[in-house]
Amino acid sequence: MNETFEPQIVAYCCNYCAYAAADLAGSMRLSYPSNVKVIQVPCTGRVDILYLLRAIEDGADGIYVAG
Amino acid sequence: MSDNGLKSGSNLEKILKAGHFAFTGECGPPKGANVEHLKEKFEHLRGIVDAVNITDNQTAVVRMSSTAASAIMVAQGLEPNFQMVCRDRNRLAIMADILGAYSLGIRNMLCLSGDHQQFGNHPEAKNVFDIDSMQLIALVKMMRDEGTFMNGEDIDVPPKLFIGAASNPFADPYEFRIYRLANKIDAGADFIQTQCIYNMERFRDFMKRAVDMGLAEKAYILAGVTPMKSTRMAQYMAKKVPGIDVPESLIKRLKGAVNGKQAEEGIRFAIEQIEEFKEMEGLAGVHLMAIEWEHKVPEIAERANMLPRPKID
Amino acid sequence: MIVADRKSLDEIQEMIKDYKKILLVGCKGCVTVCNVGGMKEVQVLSSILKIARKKEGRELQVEERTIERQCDFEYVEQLRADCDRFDAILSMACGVGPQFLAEAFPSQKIYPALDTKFFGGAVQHGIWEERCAGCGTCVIHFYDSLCPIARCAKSLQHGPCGGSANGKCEISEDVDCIWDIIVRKKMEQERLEDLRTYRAFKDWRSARDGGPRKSIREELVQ
Amino acid sequence: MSKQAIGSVLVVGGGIAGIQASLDLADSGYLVYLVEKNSAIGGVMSQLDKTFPTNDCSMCIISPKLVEVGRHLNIELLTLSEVQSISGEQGNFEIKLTQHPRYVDVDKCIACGICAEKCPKKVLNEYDAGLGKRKSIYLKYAQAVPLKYAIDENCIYFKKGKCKACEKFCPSDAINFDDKQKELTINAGAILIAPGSAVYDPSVYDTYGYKQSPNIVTSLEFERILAATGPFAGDLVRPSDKKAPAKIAWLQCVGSRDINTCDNSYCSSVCCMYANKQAVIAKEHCDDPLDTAIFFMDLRTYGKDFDKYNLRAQEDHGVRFIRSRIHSVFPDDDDKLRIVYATESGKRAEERFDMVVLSVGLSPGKDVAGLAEKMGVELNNHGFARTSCLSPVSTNREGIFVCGTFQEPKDIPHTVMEASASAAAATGNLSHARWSLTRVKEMPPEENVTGQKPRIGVFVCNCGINIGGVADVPAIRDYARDLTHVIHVEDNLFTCSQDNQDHIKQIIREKGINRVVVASCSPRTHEPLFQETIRDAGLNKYLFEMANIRDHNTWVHMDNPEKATEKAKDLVRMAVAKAAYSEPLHQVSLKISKAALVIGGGVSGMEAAVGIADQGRPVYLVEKSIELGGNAKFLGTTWQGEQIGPYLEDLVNRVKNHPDIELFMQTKVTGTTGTMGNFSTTLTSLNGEGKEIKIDHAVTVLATGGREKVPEQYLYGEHPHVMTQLDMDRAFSESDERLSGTKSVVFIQCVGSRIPERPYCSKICCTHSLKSALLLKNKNPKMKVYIVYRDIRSYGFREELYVQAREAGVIFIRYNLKNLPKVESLEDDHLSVTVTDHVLGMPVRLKPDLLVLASGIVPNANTALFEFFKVPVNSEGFLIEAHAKLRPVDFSSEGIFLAGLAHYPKPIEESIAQAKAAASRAMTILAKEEIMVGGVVASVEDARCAACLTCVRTCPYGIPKINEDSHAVIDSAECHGCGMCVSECPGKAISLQHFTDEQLLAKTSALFTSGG
Repeated sequence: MNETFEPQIVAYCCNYCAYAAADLAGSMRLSYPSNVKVIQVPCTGRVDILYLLRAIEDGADGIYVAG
Repeated sequence: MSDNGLKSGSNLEKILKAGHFAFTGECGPPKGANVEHLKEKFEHLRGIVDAVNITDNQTAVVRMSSTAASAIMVAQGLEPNFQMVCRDRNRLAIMADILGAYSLGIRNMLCLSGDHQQFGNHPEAKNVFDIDSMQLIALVKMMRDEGTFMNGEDIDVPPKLFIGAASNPFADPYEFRIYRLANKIDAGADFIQTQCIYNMERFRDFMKRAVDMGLAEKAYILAGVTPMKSTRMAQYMAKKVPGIDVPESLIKRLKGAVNGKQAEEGIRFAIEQIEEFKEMEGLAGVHLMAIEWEHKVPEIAERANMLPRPKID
Repeated sequence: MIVADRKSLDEIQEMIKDYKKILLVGCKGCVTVCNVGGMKEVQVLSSILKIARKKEGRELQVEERTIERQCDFEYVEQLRADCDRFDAILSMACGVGPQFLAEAFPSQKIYPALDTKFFGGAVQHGIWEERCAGCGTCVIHFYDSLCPIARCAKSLQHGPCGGSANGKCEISEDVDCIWDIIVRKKMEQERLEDLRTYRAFKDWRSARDGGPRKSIREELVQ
Repeated sequence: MSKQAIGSVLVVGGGIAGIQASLDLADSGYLVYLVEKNSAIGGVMSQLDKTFPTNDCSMCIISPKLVEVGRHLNIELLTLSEVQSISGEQGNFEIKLTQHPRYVDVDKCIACGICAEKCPKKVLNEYDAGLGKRKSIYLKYAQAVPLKYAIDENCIYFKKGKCKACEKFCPSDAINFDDKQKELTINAGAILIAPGSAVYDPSVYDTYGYKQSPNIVTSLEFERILAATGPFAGDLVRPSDKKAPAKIAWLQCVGSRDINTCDNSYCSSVCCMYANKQAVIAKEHCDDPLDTAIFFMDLRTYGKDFDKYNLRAQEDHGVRFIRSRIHSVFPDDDDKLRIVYATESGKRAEERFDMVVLSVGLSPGKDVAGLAEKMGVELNNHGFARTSCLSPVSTNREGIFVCGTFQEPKDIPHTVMEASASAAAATGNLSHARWSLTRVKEMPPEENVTGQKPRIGVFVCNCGINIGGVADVPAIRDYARDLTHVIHVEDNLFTCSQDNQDHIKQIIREKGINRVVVASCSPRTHEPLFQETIRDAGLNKYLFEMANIRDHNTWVHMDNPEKATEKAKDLVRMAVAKAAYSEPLHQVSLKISKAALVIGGGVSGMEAAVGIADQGRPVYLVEKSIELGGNAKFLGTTWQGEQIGPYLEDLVNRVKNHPDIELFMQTKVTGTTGTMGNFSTTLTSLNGEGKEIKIDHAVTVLATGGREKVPEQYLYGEHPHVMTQLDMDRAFSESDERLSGTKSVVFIQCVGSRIPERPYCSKICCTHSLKSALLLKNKNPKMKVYIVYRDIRSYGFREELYVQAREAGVIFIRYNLKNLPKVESLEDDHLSVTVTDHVLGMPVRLKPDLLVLASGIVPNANTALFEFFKVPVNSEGFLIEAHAKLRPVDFSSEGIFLAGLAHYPKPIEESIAQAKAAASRAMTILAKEEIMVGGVVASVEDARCAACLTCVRTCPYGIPKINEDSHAVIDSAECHGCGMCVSECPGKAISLQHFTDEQLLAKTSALFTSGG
C-alpha cells in the first residue's frame, strides 16, 4: 500500500437511522472522505452477507453496515 | 452359593456377615509402573481396613490397570476391592477381565459406570458404555450365580465375587436416588459404598428411607467419608465436583479453624461422622476415601475407635 | 433432520488448492433447512473461496448449483452434463452427498465442504440439538420418548449417574441431563415405577457396531 | 347536533402530543388543522438527545412522525399561527387564527441554507436552549417540518431598513419581505389543545448560582450539550472552557415539590428518569471515567422498565445516588462548584463538581393561561388544564379536549397515549361527518412497462449552487448519457421546482421513458415528490430511483470539487444500474371487516369498547368472569376524590345497552387466525356445554388486566388485622369492625414490588396509601398513622396528598431492601412492626391495631391468549408494546392494541386514557372500508422454499407462516418490508420488491465498474 492508496468503501445504511444520519452530516456540512458511497437499504436486516462478499469480490476495500 | 454360606468368601463379606461394622479404604494405582510406591501405600492400610478399593482409571485419568494393582495387593496379603468401570471396555473385555481378576485371587468387585472421559487426560477418546453399571452388576451376578456368560453359555469355574455398587445420595434428582439404589440391590449388589458424605442432614433422611424400604436388610450399606484437607478443597468440591453436596456450615467451620489447623478440623469432622455412622440405623460400615492421604488413615481409624479390626477365619 | 456444520475455510481451501475450476453443489434437503448447505450458503462459500484465492494472487472459477437432494441418484444425475467441465466437485450436502456424487461420477474428484454431525432439530433459530443416535432399535418408549442412548453422555439405560446436578450433565453446564428430565417427567405423571424395571443388555448389532447397515423393504423392491 | 357536525378537528400545538393526535385523526377520516406557533413542529421532544428507558435517539424516532405530518393529505399544517378566538359549540366551532409572516415563500425555499450563511445577524438559538447562536433567518433544526426557513423579528432589515443579504443570495428567489400577517377563519367539529408546558426557570432561585456560573446548566441545556446537533456537536464539555468535565452533579426537584420559594408544589414526574438517563448517556460520551452524582429526595422511577433502568444506572454504570435535597451551589474561584449536603446518617458532607445540572421541572406554558381563557377552558390551581380522573382528556367545555403536559406533567409515552385518547374522545360525536372533508388525489391510469427494455431518463439537479457550486454538473450529466439504458439526460437549476415537475412529465411522455433517475438530494425528503410526478405521468412510482449527490456528496466534500464530481458520477451510475432492474409494484386493496374485538371487561376493556362503538363500529366485548368491572369494583374514589362507583355503574350500563356492543360474558378466546383487517376468532362459552362461536373482526384490543398480588409475607392471611389496600378499601365501604376503635395503623409500601423477582414499581400504591391514610386521619385525627416506605412516589399533582398527609401528622419511616420491616404477632396477638428509622438509625417498634400492605400489581396470566395473537410479554408477564416511547398502545403486529393493567400497573385515570387511545388507534383501521397492501414487501418463490422456518423464526414481526402446501407465505398486508427474511433465507426463495438481490448487487457492482 502506498501513500496514494484510495480505498473504496461501500456503506449500507438503514433508511431509518444511518441513512438519515448521513443526510444530517450533509445538513451540518460535516466533512468526510469522498471514498465512502452510501447504499440505502430498508433495514440493515436486508443486508445479506452475500452483498458484503460480492462487494469485496468486486473490489471494495471496506464495507460499512450502519443501522 | 458356596458351602460355607458365603458368596465369595472375601474378608469383607465375612466381616459384614458376622455383623461387624466394616471399614474399607481406598487406593489409586500409580500413573506408571512404580510397583514399589504402590506397595508403600498399601502398607499404610495393612491391618487398618478390611478391604481396599483399587480404582479403575479414576476420573478417566490413565493409570496402572485396577486388575494388576489388585493382584499386586493380593500378593502383598491385603484384600482389594477391585473397581471396574463401563467406560473403557465392551462386554467381551468386561467378562474376560472379571474372569482374570478372579483367577488372580480377587474376591470383591465394585461395579461402576465411570466418569465421562471429558474429565480425564484423554478427552479425545471414544467411550464404550456397551452396558451400564446396573447391567454390570447383573452380569457379575449372572456369571457368579448362574455360572453363565451373558449369552447363556456355561462358564468353566465361575467367578465367585462379592458384588459392590456405588450410590450417590446427593446427586440430582434427589427424590429418585433411593430408587436407583433399590434397583442396584435388585440387580444383585451385595454391598453398597456411598459417595462421600458432608451433608449429614440429607444423608440421615436418605438412610431413613433406605431402612423404610427394607434396603438395609437386602444389602450392606457403607457410608463414604473423605476428610477435608483444607477450606479450598471444600470450596472446590462444593462448586466443581458434580454430585457432591458440601454445606456452607462445614465450609464456615473449616474457615473458622486457626490457620494451619484446617486439616485437623477436617479430620475431626470425619471422626464425628464415623462416630455417628456407627450408631445410624441401616449402616454396615464406613468407606474411607482419603484421597492421596493414605498415611492419615491409621490415625483416623485410631481416633474413630475403629481399631483393632476383627479377624474372622 | 441431519445437522451439519461447514468445515473451516482453511480445510476446504487445502482440499481444493490444486484446482482452478470447481463445481460447488448445494442440497435442498436437510442442509438447506439447517442453514448450512442451501443455495444461499453455496453463494456465500463460492464468494469466500474466490476472495480467498484472489488474496493468494490466483484465480478460482466456481460454478454454483443447488440440487433437490444429493442422496438420490436421479437428482445427482442432473449434474452429469456439466460435471466434466470441472477440476473437482465440492459438495455442501451431508456425508451422504459426496458419496453419491463419487459413485455417480467415478472419474471426478469429489470433496465434502461440511462436517456432518447428528440427527436432530432446531430448538431455536441457530441452535440445533441431537435427538437420535440412529441405533437401529428404538427404546424410547421406555423413557417417555426421551432417548438416553443419544442424549446421555454415557448412553445409560439406567440413569441418572451420580454426576447429574441441577438438571445438568456432569460433562458440561450447557448439556441437559436427559435422565433428570426423564425422572422428573415420570414423577410428574406418577409413573416412577417404570424406572424400577431392569432393562436388558442392548443389542448393538442394529447400530453401526453391526457393520454398514441397509434397509430393504421387499414390497418396494422391483 | 351531531347531524350538522363538521368533519374537521383543530389541534393546537405541534409537539409530540399534537402530532400524534393529528395523525390519528387524519388517518381515521377527519381533516385536521394543526396550529403551531413556531416555525416548525416537533416541540420539546425534538430538542432531546436520547429518551428513556430505551435510550433511543429522540430525533430518530420523532422524525418519521414529523415527515408523516408534513406529507399527510388531510393535515393542514399552520405554522407561526395562533388562535385568536373561538365561537360556536361542540360539533361546529368557528376559530379565528392569526398567521404571522414567515418572509420566506415555502413553495420556493429549498432549505439550502445559503441565506443563513450570509445573514449577518446572530441571535440566541432557542432550539439549543440558548446555549448556541443562530441567524435571524433560520431553520429551527435540520430535520424541521416544514423544512423551510423563516425570518425573525431581529432581522437587520426590519430594524434598520437595509441589508437583505438573504434575498440577494437566495438561489430560488424565495425571500419575500412583503409577506404580511394573515387572519384566517376555520371551522372544526372539535378542538384539541396540546400546547405543552414550559421549562421551569431556575434563575428565580439565586442560591443555585444558575446565573453565576456557565457550568451550572438546566437539564434541557444539558440535553442540547449531549446532542450531536447541539452547540458542541455532541462533545460533552463545560460551557466555560469547553473542557471535558470529570465530575457532574444533578440536583433534582429544581422548581418542583417546593412550597416555599416558588409556586410549583407538584412533582414534575419526568425529572428522576431524565436525570438517570442523562447520567448514563453522559458517561457514554466520555473517554475518561466520568463521576456522576444525582442528589434527590425520593427516586420516582415509577414507569415501565424505569426501575430496571435505575438499577442498571447504579450497578452497571456506577451512577451515584445521594438522598439529599440541595438548596445551594457555591461556585469556587477555580471554576469548581461546591455542594454541601447531609448524608443519610445526617452528617455534613461536601463535594466539588465540574458541572452541575439543575433538573428543572415543568411549569405551565407562558401563553396557556391566555389560550385557556380564549377557549373557555378552566385551569387548576397549578395553572394546568383541569380534568377529572374519570374523563382525563375532557375539559370543562364540551367539544374541547386536552392532552399532554398541559394536562399534567408527564413523560412522552403517557403524552402519546393521551394524544390518541383525546383524538378518540374528540371524534365521539363527529362520526357522521367522517370522510366528509378529507381529500383524495386523482391519478391517471398506469402504463404497462412489463417486458419493455429499460429506457432511463436522468435528471441532474444543480440545487442552485448547492450541487452545481461544488461539482461539475454538466460533466455529470454528460457522463450519464453514456450509461447503459440511458436515453435522456438533462440538468436543472432545481429539479424539484414546480415547473420542472411538469417538464419531467412532458419528457417522460415524449421520449417514452420508463425508468427515472433524479440525481439531487435525499430520497428521505424528496422521493415522494418525484414519485408523485412520474405517477402523474403514468409511470408506476417504483420505477423511480434517486442519487443523493447533495447531502452525501457536495455538502460533505465542498473542499474537493473534483472528487465530488467523480463521486457524483459513481452515485449516478449506481442509481442507473439499480433502476434498470426496477419493476412496477402494485398495491391492492383488501376489504376489511367493520368490527372490533375487545378482550377484558374491566374499565379498560369497557372504555375501549364504548370508544369504538361510539364511532359507529360494532364491538364484540369478551369477559371471562360473570361480572363486568374488574378491579374498579373494589375501588372507592380516585386520588382526586371522584366516586368510582357511580362512574362504573354508568359505564356498565352503557356497555350493556349500546346497540353496537355485543357482550360475551363467561367466555374466553380459544383460537384466532387472520391478520389486520380480517381476523377470525373463536369464542368459547365457559358456561354449561362450552358453546363455540366464530366472529370476524378487523382489530383486537387486549385489556386483560392485572390484580393486586396476594402478599406472601408480613403475616398476611395469618393475622386477621393484616390487610391489603383493597381489603382496606372494602373495610371502609363496609364499615368493617376492624376499623372501629383503631388507634394506630401502619402501612408498608412496596410489598412484592421493586424486589429482584419483580423489579418494577406498581405505581399506584403510594398514592393509594396516602389517600387511605388521609381518610383514617379524617375519621380520627388522633389516630397514629405510619407509612413505612422506600420512596414516596406521589408523582404529578398527587404530591398534594403527600403534603396533606404530612400536615395531618402521618409519620413516614423509610426502609430499604437490606433492612426490611419485621412483622410479628405478639403473645397477646397484637401486631408488632419493627423498622429501622433512617434518621435515628435505631430500630423502632410499632404496635399497630392494623397493618396495611401496599401489595404490588401483577398481570393476569393469559399465556394461551397471548400466544394466539402472538403478542410478546416481558419477564414479569406484562404485554410489550410496539415501542415504549411512541407506540404505547400498539403491538408490533398490526391491528392489535392494548390497554390497562395488562400493559403495566397504572391508576384508573391512565387506564381510561389508554383505553380511549386504543380505541383511537383501532379507528385508524376501522374507519376504512379497505386497506392497501403490497408495495415494498417480501414475496416467496414456492418452488425454492424448503419450509425450513428460517423466515418464521427471524422475522422481527412474526409475519411469515408455513402454509398447508408446505411453503412459506408472507402476508403482504402485514409485511413491514425490512427484508430480514430475504437475507436469511437459506434457499434464496424470498425476495424483497424494490430491494431485490439483483438490484442491490447491481448497484454495488456498478460502483466498481466504471463506464456504461
